[in-house]
Amino acid sequence: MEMKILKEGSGEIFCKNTPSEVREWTRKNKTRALIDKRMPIKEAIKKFVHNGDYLAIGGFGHIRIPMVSIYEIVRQHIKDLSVAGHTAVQDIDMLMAGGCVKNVDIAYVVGFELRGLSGVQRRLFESGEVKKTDYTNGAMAYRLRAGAQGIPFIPVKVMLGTDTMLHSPGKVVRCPFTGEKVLLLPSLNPDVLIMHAHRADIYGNVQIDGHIVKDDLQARASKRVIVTVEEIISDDLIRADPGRTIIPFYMVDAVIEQPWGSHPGNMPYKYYFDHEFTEEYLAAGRDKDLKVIERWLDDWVHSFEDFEEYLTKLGAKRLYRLKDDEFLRVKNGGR
Amino acid sequence: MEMKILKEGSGEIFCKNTPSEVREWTRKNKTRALIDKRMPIKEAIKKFVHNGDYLAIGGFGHIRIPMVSIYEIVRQHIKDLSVAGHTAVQDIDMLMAGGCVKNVDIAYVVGFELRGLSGVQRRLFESGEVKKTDYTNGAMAYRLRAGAQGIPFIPVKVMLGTDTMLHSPGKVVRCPFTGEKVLLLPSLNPDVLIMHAHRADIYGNVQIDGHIVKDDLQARASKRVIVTVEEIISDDLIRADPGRTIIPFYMVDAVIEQPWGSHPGNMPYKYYFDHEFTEEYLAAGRDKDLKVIERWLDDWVHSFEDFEEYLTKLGAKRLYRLKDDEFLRVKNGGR
Amino acid sequence: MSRNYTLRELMACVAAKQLEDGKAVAVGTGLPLVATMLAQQTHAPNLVIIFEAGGIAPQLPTLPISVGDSRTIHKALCTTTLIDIMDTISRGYVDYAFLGGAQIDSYGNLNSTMIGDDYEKPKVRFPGSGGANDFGSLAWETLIIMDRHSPRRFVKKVDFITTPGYLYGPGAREEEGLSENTGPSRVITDLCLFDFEPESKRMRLIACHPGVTVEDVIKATGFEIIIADNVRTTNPPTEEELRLLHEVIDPLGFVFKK
Amino acid sequence: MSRNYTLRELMACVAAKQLEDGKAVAVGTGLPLVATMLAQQTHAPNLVIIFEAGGIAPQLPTLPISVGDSRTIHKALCTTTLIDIMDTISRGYVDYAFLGGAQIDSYGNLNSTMIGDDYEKPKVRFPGSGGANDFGSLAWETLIIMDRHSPRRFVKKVDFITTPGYLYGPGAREEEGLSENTGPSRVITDLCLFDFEPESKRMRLIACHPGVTVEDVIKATGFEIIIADNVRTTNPPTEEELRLLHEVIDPLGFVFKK
Repeated sequence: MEMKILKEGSGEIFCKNTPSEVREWTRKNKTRALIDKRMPIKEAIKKFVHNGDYLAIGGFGHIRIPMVSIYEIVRQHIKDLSVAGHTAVQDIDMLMAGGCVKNVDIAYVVGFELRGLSGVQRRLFESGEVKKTDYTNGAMAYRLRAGAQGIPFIPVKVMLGTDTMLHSPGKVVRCPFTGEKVLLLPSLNPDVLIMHAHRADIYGNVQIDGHIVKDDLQARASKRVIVTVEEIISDDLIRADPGRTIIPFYMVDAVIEQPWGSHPGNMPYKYYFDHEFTEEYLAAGRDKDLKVIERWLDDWVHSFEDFEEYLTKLGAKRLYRLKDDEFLRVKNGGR
Repeated sequence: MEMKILKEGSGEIFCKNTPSEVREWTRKNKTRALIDKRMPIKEAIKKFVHNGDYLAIGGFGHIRIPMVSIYEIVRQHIKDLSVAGHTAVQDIDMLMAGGCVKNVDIAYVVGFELRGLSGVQRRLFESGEVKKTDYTNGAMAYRLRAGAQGIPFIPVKVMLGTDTMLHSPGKVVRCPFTGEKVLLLPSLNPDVLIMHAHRADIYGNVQIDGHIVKDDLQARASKRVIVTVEEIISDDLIRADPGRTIIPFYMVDAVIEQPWGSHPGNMPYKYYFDHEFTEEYLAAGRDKDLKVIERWLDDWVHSFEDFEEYLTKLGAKRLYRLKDDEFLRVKNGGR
Repeated sequence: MSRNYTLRELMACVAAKQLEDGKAVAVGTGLPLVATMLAQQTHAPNLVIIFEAGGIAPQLPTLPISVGDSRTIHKALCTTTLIDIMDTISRGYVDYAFLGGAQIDSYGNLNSTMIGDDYEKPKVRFPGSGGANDFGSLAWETLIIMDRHSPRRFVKKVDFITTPGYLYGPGAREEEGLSENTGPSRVITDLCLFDFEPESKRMRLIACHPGVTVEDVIKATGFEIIIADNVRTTNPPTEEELRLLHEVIDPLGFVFKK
Repeated sequence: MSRNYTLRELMACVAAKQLEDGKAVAVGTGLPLVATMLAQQTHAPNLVIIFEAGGIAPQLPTLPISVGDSRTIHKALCTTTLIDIMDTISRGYVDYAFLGGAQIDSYGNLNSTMIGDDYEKPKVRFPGSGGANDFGSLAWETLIIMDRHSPRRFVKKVDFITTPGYLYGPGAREEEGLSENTGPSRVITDLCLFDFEPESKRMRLIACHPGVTVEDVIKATGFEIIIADNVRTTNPPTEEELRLLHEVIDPLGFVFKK
């Protein structure tokens, strides 16, 4: 008996890691001991993000995104990244503007939802300068689940019959139990995940408030994990409510405390979008004169030593307004 | 190109539901509206558990088990159940003693861990009276995950090379991406799940404290879901902390408030095992004279109208001692 | 012709009426979400809204500007993961998905990936599927909203099938492995309302907006459309609907620019 | 011969020494858990304990009587699901699994399913795999504890391979699709300590307990064993180890009956 491959897509698999290799790598390279994993973001990015890596990004494109890590990757001129464009918005746009990206697995990119399309990404994708393979948000999540489970492929019931499938690496077979057609997708084990969470202890036990989106799966599938948090808390607090631990410590390589670390993104229950900031950034990226976006990057990324300087430039008043927005308060009502 | 089936097990698939049928069934039979789902346990079991059903059970064999539902199934003499023996201890033992079970998917049964083997189950399995197919705890969980995802099979990297595999329905193939061998298992969509949780609102938004074990997956995979809880809380409290909702309302068919509903099991953060109760029960089941276990069932199940009478017979003092045990208090220290 | 409403407002009202009370809808943001919120404020208070990023049944205080932003989990009954939402749709719990796109063909196939014929160097690169293909593959009914109804958007053949409609005709979805009894059910445009003819699975005109003729629709559509026996005229928005749209749902004017 | 300790106590102490500090161990209850707790109390304070029901790195107040009971999540760093634990082992995070069984063969294959040759009507039906096959398939090293060392339990061919050891020899695990560089590393019995000879993947005697001879082990074993060049004698439990076992780890005498 056999399962015939009835149809298959032509999409390139950008992430070459197999679950077997990743498991072997994990054994040799990751400690299971409870050790203090705090370090400056500069060091974490230098140590754990390398040219040519396959990068996964936490949050949802402009919600709970690890902007402090994104800025640092741009600042360090890391090159030739492949990126999981698994709803990637402000995060991937900045990386592409900064010249860090070579390949993208696309589920959702280019768009800023209601704010329209990105000039930077259109330019790079339409010229073919950045390569791509198409998937869906569900498909990418299922690939990560396979990676987290340590299996090399997973059957799905999406993408079937479409060009999305034909531009993916998926293969259509019949289920050996029911006879129905399913699509097989290769698992995904990124080299490194950058993510931003509400809090963690120094060992890397991570809590997230609200929707998890895909950070749990990405942490489980990835080789290395860099977690920036709004706040570091004591492990006593973690132990008092262990059901809140979305990611256990042994998956995490670096913990960095950075309040406002998702700006200009929306950090649920903390601060809302900095709408004007993103509109200005988008406008710069849409300018036909490429110097405009370069100047923007100089002003907001390269000229700073670190994220503190960025926050200082934004100013406390502006940041606190984003808290008001988050909590639906009348603007400046009580201040 | 093809994926050849290299080896396959001979185990029977007891649950005949396919994800496609179950999805169709869900569309027609389950409401998505927020409606009050409270009802007496008697009615819930009558309405949602039928002779011949495939039954999944929440918790972990003697931890957070839905004993109030188990007792009611025995009381109503429901017959010919197939049961997911996915670490099943006190729960399945009572059902088998009560004559309710025909087939079992075995991952872990017969044993009461440190307390030794069950006389009831040994008798029924060794005589061949109850049929079985062997799996592992991981394998059963993966089958449920496939059922929850709505795909008909899932690849796993366990059971390979063993007799456990040969007595399952698994099929060995090579991954079309990496060439490595994996085992394909059929998905599992139980007819009905009975589970016990810490709390829920009247709509069936369920919270569990501590480890979830497999209740989340089982609820997602099953057609019907009966949830008994220690406490019903307002939906305002659910909405205040939505990350705590392990199972959303539309998966749930019945909500029953029943404090102590897991007795003699251990309800984490509420009460510990009633060790003596289980030892007495086990001794009755091990007696060669089958009248002994029948008498036990008469005394503790059939003679009661409902669970309240059972609790009354146990008495408050005994129950409160189990709270002391749970919290590691010195016995009767302050009372 | 003078009207006291815009076409986008009309589309929102027409779209809202497609949603039955007590059902579940998976929705992005923009006009589809406005329509969903309007349905909840009018005839469908018990409509369950599900967001792909993980928000289930929130009490939306105002229009979210992203399908994952804080508003989508405001006083939600459950916050979970993207994959859990996909699984939920796959398991049959979601009645409606609400989608749009850059191009659509007569079978309701949607393109939100690219314009052009060279995948490597498209004329315009759009976002891609996001969750659209997942929703359109797995949800029971797909409702489609397309503004700027024109032959450039309503085309014989889309440049790229991002999300499956009825693909190439009756039985095609099932043949390709998609779940049975699924597919697009309505297309709401700024000119009219389509359903799909059961036999051919092709788009069928069932109502024109006030002031729009069947001829207008034919001219604006790049493929041959089926015309129902009785083409109705859609109801214009009521005063109350307009009030809800502007005062309650989109007070900041994100969708209905002020 | 008079000793101030029991063989079970000795086994716990010998087993504890197999666990390196800073590693992760997936463990059931009973003697393996006692050994793990002892390791944590002595040379391996930074040993991470993981329970299959979902408890990660608890501060165990006393010996749990089930692998899922409240004690296994007492002040844990994370409480999660069974499948998440299986995934974690599969991803390579778990160094040791601790198993036992009713029968074992020279390749370390374990039987915890049945005695007899008729699957439908076994002489004795045991619990089955539980998580044992998963652990033994996925963890890097499998440590096995077998008490009542006798030819009935150490057999040429187990009645049922529940959990894979080295199956039928070198390369067999990989041939069948199991992950590379995995398999049983130690067998601790009430007579002795085995490892597995790298070339043949067969059990090899490396140490006898005090008072036990190589001949005793040979007699008690139903298959031919390989004997290491230097068979050591295991260290008897220290006073401190015995105190920890009885006062701290198992004060209620669940494993060490009083």
